[in-house]
Amino acid sequence: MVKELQKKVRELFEDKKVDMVVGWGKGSVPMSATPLFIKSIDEVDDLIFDETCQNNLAVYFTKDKRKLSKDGKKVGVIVKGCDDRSLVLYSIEKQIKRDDIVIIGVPCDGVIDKNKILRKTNNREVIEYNCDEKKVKVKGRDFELTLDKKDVLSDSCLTCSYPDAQVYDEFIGKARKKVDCKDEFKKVDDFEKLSLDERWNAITEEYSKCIRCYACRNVCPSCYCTKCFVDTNKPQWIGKSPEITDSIIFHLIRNLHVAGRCVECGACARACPVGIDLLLLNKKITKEINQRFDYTAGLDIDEKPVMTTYCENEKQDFIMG
Amino acid sequence: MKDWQPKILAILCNWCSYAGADLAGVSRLQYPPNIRVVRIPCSGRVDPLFIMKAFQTGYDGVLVSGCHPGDCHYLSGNYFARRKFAVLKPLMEFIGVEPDRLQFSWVSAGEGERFSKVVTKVTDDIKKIGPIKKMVKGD
Amino acid sequence: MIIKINKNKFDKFFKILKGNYDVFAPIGDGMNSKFSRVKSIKEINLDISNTDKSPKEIFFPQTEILFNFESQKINLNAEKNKSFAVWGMRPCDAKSLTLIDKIFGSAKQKPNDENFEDPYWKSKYDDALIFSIGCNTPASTCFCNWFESGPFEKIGSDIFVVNTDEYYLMEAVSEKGKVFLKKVTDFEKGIKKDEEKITELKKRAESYLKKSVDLKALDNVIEEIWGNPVWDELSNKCINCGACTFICPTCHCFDIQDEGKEKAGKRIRLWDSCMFPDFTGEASGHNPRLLSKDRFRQRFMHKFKYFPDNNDDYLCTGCGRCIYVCPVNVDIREVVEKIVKCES
Amino acid sequence: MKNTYIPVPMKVENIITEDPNKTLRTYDLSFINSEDRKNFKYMPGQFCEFSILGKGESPFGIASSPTEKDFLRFTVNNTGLVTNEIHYLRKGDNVGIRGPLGNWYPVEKFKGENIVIIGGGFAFTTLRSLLIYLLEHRKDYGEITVIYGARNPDLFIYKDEIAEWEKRDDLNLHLTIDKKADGWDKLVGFVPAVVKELAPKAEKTWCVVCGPPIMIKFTLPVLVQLKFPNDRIYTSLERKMKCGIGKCGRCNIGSKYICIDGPVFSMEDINNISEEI
Repeated sequence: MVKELQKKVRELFEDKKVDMVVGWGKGSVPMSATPLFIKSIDEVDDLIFDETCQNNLAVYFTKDKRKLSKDGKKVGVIVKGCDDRSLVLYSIEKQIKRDDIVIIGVPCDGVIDKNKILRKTNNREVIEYNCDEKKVKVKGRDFELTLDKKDVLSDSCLTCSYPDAQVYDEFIGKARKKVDCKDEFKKVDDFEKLSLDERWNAITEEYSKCIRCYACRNVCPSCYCTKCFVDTNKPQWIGKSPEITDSIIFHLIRNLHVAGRCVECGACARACPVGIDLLLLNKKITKEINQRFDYTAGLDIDEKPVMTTYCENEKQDFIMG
Repeated sequence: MKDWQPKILAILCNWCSYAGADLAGVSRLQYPPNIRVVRIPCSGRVDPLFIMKAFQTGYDGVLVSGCHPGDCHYLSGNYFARRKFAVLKPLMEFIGVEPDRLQFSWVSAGEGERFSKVVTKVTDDIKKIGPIKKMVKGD
Repeated sequence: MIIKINKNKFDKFFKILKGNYDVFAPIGDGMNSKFSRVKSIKEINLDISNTDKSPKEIFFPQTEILFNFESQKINLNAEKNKSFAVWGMRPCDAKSLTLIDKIFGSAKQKPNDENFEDPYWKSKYDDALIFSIGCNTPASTCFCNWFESGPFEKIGSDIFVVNTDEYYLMEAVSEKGKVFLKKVTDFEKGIKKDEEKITELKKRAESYLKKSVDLKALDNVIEEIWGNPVWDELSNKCINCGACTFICPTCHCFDIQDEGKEKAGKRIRLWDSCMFPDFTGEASGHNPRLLSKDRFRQRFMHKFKYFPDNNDDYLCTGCGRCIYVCPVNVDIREVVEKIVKCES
Repeated sequence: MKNTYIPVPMKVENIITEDPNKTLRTYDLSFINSEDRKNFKYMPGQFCEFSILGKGESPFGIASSPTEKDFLRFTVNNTGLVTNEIHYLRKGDNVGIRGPLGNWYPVEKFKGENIVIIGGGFAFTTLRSLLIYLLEHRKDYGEITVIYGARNPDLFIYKDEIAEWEKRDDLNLHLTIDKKADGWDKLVGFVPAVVKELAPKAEKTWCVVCGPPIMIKFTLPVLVQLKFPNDRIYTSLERKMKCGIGKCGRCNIGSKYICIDGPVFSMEDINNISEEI
């Protein structure tokens, strides 16, 4: 598959259809890949795609990285299903011109969550890592483990209904349409069954870990305000220290800002250096939006995002009668 | 504890609910004195941040009130607001904040009586839950 | 002289320590391991290699109250803490504290050459008793050997501990350490064989590390590197989150903020990061480090040029935390290697 | 142990509004404790952290001269959180300052020689301090030339004092505005151009430049053209600051920290910094 991908990218360069391609290369430590900016045909050999390619590359088309796609340059980008949805979102929100970007889809079977593997190894360092369709083999200095791949896949991938790109220019192989995902909201449903206080305690415990490094915000493709509300000081909405209520408010508002725009790539949760389960709240919002408005973000390039539109006769059970 | 009175932030839209509150006042209708009113141009202007900030600074409850659907002075502000609340309300409940602490209502300029009823209900609801403990920033 | 503490008697040793000090030790496993105040040895994770969060937060917490105020009256917290003891710090972390100490500790300071002391740092760090543990199995991300240091480095440590299968072998490094070890009676003394064991472990540990990059070559290049286009290439993938700076044991930049209301509140000092645009953004809207590239460059130049210029040491100890925490795999070793390759 | 983070209590003695838009105000502060006043020794060019409890701190150059014993003067432009709060201050209010911080114009070196002071806009604050100091020790120095530019006549600060200075015959004062304005009979033109035209002699002369970055950027080459040696040109730089004591790590340009290595730098120092200013 990687060979095919490289071949395709090489062709695109040869046919002058792209000036640059954003993809993934091998990372410097086991179980990691790193974003790669390919500017010439000689660099194509460094391109990889596997279950370690966890970054959402769409993020390089906004924020102060947007320079990458400027100057009439044609930029190719290699995408998983979720990354593609981000690009669709960007087209809808006029962050990119669809015509300036060549979307190259790759078939995705989910990406691994490094932290899940480290939890299995008791935080002992992994030096060698191998993965086939079902199993993940990891080796450290004094241990060897074989894990089921589905146990170490990122949470976002376990509940993914659109593993492959739906809107693309090229696809390596055959793109799947929607796949069935039975327990998409199981975690949310389970959490809802807890009592109010149990929920609050669980949330405060989880979010008290936050160190406010904003890795979640910065890797998030949907978070691209030029000035984030936490960075303003006139007025200064929330404190900058990792005080629990400030942290919770930061995350809630971030969740709400990406409500109906979150493509559930899970990049935030994987980027979190302290391992907060950031997806839970996103998933809850997605559930509400799915059920109430029957909307999924980043699928239809012509549909307005759910929060920027309305129906006159919507259900309004949450409003006092 | 017996004497505890809840402090409630009422965010009212300028064109309907604020006028409704005014009407309740001039009609000499009685309602609990627990609300502190913030007047805003439209319920669509309500940023969830305002609500969280209110809880963080110790308000026991928040009431947001705007024009009835279809009556918005700016035509569609309250429709967008409704979508926002449709997500916000379950989210706050999801993280464990008592659902009754955050309430929404539509009150028009002519509904002074309805306004007094809404405030009475919200105040009663919050009295039942007691003082806010979650979301409040300590010293 | 080496004191030998059998691991099954560690409890007894811990009691002596706790009698004299407020004890910090690594806790937690999996994600989010860190140094924290501990009451008993049950809480301590003795097997942990490098903690996810660095121990700088013991002495330089993420949020620290400078003072409280009420109306116009400033109140300082005058309470004297019990001195801290830190068990189980890695040698690289112990060294990193000596680097931060160059900033916050006593130093002649420009422009007047007056002596500057940071009371908040000094009140904690100066009296602290630091037990650093020799690193038996350095990770593949470790590169302490780049900085004329190694897995058994003793700089910054008061008592150096070697972890063998059965024993903790302790050796006093500083005067403070000597004084404390005198209090620890009733334990075995080390013999020649133990010293041999230490040498053996040290040798083995060092063999795990990869070959060091020639930092002298870096010093030659870095003078002229500021305007080099290599920074564009290096910073392309950086997304400017602050993860690397917050888990770094040597990053010490901070912000000062007031919290509370005008009538009563507190002035706090909190970690800040050169990765954030807000770090240098001025009220007028001007920002001298506007682009991702500018901020990326600042972090590496601070570590490998600016700090060395002012303090004669690199602001990095090779702990490798930033390598595995970076969401886009920016590897500080690769950055240095690529800079070295830039012939000016 | 001295705690450098604690501000010294001060009282607002006098407030002057400098421009019709009321965005520039000058504050004269006095020490509340006489002990603090005794310990506070400063030179022209240094700055202080102005502290408003509950809002934060902001650095400002000291506009008064050490020869003016009764007060400390700051001129504040309303732009951010703290400066906005400062503009709410009234006479008699309590504030705090930390300082003096940073280095100063090398007035000792200037002795016996000529001095050219070039300023722009409301950055004239520390230049006022310098000028007052020089005038107070007038006989120690040679010719003094001041070139002061502002966008329009309203934006000059210390207008009353300027009127006084204009009357003096031991001081060459040149005022200039960017564009022609009604009732303005003095120079018109940007500061760099005016400097070029006036062409002050470089022999035995020191030059001090302070103003907005863009003005500094274009004035320095003019001075080089006029054959001022690099080590005789001084300027004062600015960056966002928090601690003011070289610790918080944000105000550096290359390995120099504005707050302790500066804010006053010679052209020579600046050329030695690898980073662009």
